[in-house]
Amino acid sequence: MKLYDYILSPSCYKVRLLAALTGTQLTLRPVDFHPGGEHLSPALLALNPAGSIPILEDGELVLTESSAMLVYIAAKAAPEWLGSGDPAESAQIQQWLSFSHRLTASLGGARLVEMLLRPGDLAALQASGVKALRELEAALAVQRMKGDIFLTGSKPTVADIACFPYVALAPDGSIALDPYPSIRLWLRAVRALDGFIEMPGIHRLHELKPEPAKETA
Amino acid sequence: MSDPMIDEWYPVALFSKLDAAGRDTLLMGHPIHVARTGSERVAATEADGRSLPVRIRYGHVWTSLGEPKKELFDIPEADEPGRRLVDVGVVRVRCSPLRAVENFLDIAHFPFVHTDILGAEPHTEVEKYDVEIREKEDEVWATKVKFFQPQAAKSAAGGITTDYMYRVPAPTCSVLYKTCPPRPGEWDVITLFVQPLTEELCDVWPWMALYDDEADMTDLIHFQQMIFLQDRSILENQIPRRLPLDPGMEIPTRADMTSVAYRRWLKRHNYTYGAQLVAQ
Amino acid sequence: MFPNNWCKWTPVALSADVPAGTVIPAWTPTGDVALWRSQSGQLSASSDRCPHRGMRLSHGFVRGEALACIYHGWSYGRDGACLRIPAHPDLQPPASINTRNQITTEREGIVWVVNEAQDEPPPSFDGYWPLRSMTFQASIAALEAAAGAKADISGLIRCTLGGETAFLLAVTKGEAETIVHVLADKNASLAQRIAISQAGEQLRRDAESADALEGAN
Amino acid sequence: MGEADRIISKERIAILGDLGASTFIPWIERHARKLGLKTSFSTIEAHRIEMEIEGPEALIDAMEMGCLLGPIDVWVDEILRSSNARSSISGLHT
Repeated sequence: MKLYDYILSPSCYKVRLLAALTGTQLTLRPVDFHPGGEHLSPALLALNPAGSIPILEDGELVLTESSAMLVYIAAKAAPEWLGSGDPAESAQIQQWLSFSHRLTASLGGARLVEMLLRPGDLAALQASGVKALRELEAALAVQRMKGDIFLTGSKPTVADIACFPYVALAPDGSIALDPYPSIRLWLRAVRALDGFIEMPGIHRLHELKPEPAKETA
Repeated sequence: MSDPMIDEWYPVALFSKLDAAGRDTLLMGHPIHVARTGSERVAATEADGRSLPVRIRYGHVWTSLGEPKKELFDIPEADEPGRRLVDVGVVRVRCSPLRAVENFLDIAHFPFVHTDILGAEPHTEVEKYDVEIREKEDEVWATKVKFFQPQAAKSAAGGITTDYMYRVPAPTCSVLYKTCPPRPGEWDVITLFVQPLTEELCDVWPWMALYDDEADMTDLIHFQQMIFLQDRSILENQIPRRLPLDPGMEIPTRADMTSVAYRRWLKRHNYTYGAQLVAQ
Repeated sequence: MFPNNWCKWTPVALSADVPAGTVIPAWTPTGDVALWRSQSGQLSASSDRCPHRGMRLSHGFVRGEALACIYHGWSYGRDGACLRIPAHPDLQPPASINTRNQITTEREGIVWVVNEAQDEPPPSFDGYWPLRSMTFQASIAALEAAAGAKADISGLIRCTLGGETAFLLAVTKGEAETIVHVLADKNASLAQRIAISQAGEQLRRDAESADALEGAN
Repeated sequence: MGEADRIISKERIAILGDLGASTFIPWIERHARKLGLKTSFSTIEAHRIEMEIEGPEALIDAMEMGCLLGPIDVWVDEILRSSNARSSISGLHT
């Protein structure tokens, strides 16, 4: 599978992250999104007329929406990431995948304005971002009351991966995560998963490694 | 007393990305407009129409609100044949422009912020190195800096001890020279050009002049963007936002020698835009 | 509301939001703190600023019984004393390099912090179930108006949320910001707790729009 | 060098520069306290301060770093240490 990728794109990172968590091999094709604007080049527009990245190619198949890529990778390599198949759970996963697009538009929009100087109404993007975070926090608080840590249960699914990056990077758009205790624990649970990989802006959980022993002279 | 930083040159645009429509931006709190007026010509103007001096160097457009007493600093390596010049692009950071430079001069954070790339535990020790203020050039230099790195550059395959030299030729610019894995004996040049928007907000324009014939240009850009973006959350969460010129609330150690020299140089020149003068 | 004339302690978080091996940001009237719980379960409230170069310690990590700064890895023990400076691995740092910790204690699932020793412990809310902490962009007056109740002598606002009895521990962070720890009755069922949590969202909307209306007048 | 960080040493330190501000001595004492170092002053003049410092070398280095910058109303030209003839980052005479 070939991923048209940008190191600073949370949407591209979703795909890299799930691939890492499921042991899926990806061939990365870096796209000069910033400053080059290569995603709007004729070659990439031919692949994806929307002019967005990521783009995932697998043989004849071309996918241009990150949620679809997550579903594809999970279905191929690790179906447990699609949940148990219970109808309510499947629907909830779909709901969070849709919700993740609101995170992209709001938190991701604020991040593009604040960090990469793209045009946009920062205050409006931040306000809709806070609204989405509050919704997520409320849902995760209920999950914790039920004894679960992930969005749809005790195990992570593509829903968690779809929502994780833009939430973790909300501070890039000057939206503080301080007021959200349940979001914080959920982010940590995702970061602690076996095989987790980072992207710039998300630091290593150094606590998972023991303190290095003092070298004796 | 007016801040002598007003007479310095600052990067305000990437030349290759600047068109006739140009861009509106801020320089030390003043709105300015920068636009291309010809194939090799650029105009920079203040809001009242006053035109500002312009230089086009190192991939960027430079201007000044004051009257620069010195020409824009020289990077001789930029003209060496065989180097690949890399425009990394701009990243905005909510911090003092001086803090952005200070962080660039720091190696002790590599294992914790650039984990498994520029550093890794247990290789955290900062060995003694030399720092001086070169009087003739009026620049800060740190030399004989060594640090163990798991993946020092895009072209580095495994862990090596990397040699560094740091240079501060202007209050918001730094030039880093580091071991060049494909060409032993040569130095890769990585710069950090910082545009002070306000005292607590800056646009950072990294730029590179590398000996690397192999790597894809986009890979080189992504590598440097990755490194800088790992620093951004640090820079936005240091207290206070401005760079303290009095370390009374801090504890610099020998590993912070370049930081101390940089701050001393700022203090000596009264370069205080973005600085906090009294420790609080 | 807290702190007040008779209680200098501030309720800063719920115990459940700071599990072992984690650090979170918290607010007290005498400054921001990095609230952290060691691997063995001990809580500490360090000043949220590394004495070395000013990085917020709440961005750091907990290893064993120490809190480390994410910037340069300087680590601090439960008494605030510096334990390790990784750039100088052989140096035994002096205890005088210190994060100036506040005093912290837990009672019935609520974490309290105070900056100097008190004769009185913080109040006990035995018989209550701490549900979640929320940040309101609203004044305490707007909160009381939305809740339809004022704080009683113990500092607790008793009100009805989602048809259930709820208790609010309110902390005034600023003129227009209030931190609210929502408690339920200890015997509340899961469904009742979820109802209160969800209704907390409406309470926040009411309080925030009340403040917005006042601002418009 | 790792060894030196563990050894307690006693050094004479001379600070040279424009040191007249009354803020400096209390500043030095405060900074030394923060580093857990013992200091005793033998000379306090407008352009020269001399003191004896006792502690691990890495902390005396840290003391040197702090004092080189110092409070804003003081300018330190250089710091001489008995262990090495002159500080490695001094030498700014303008």
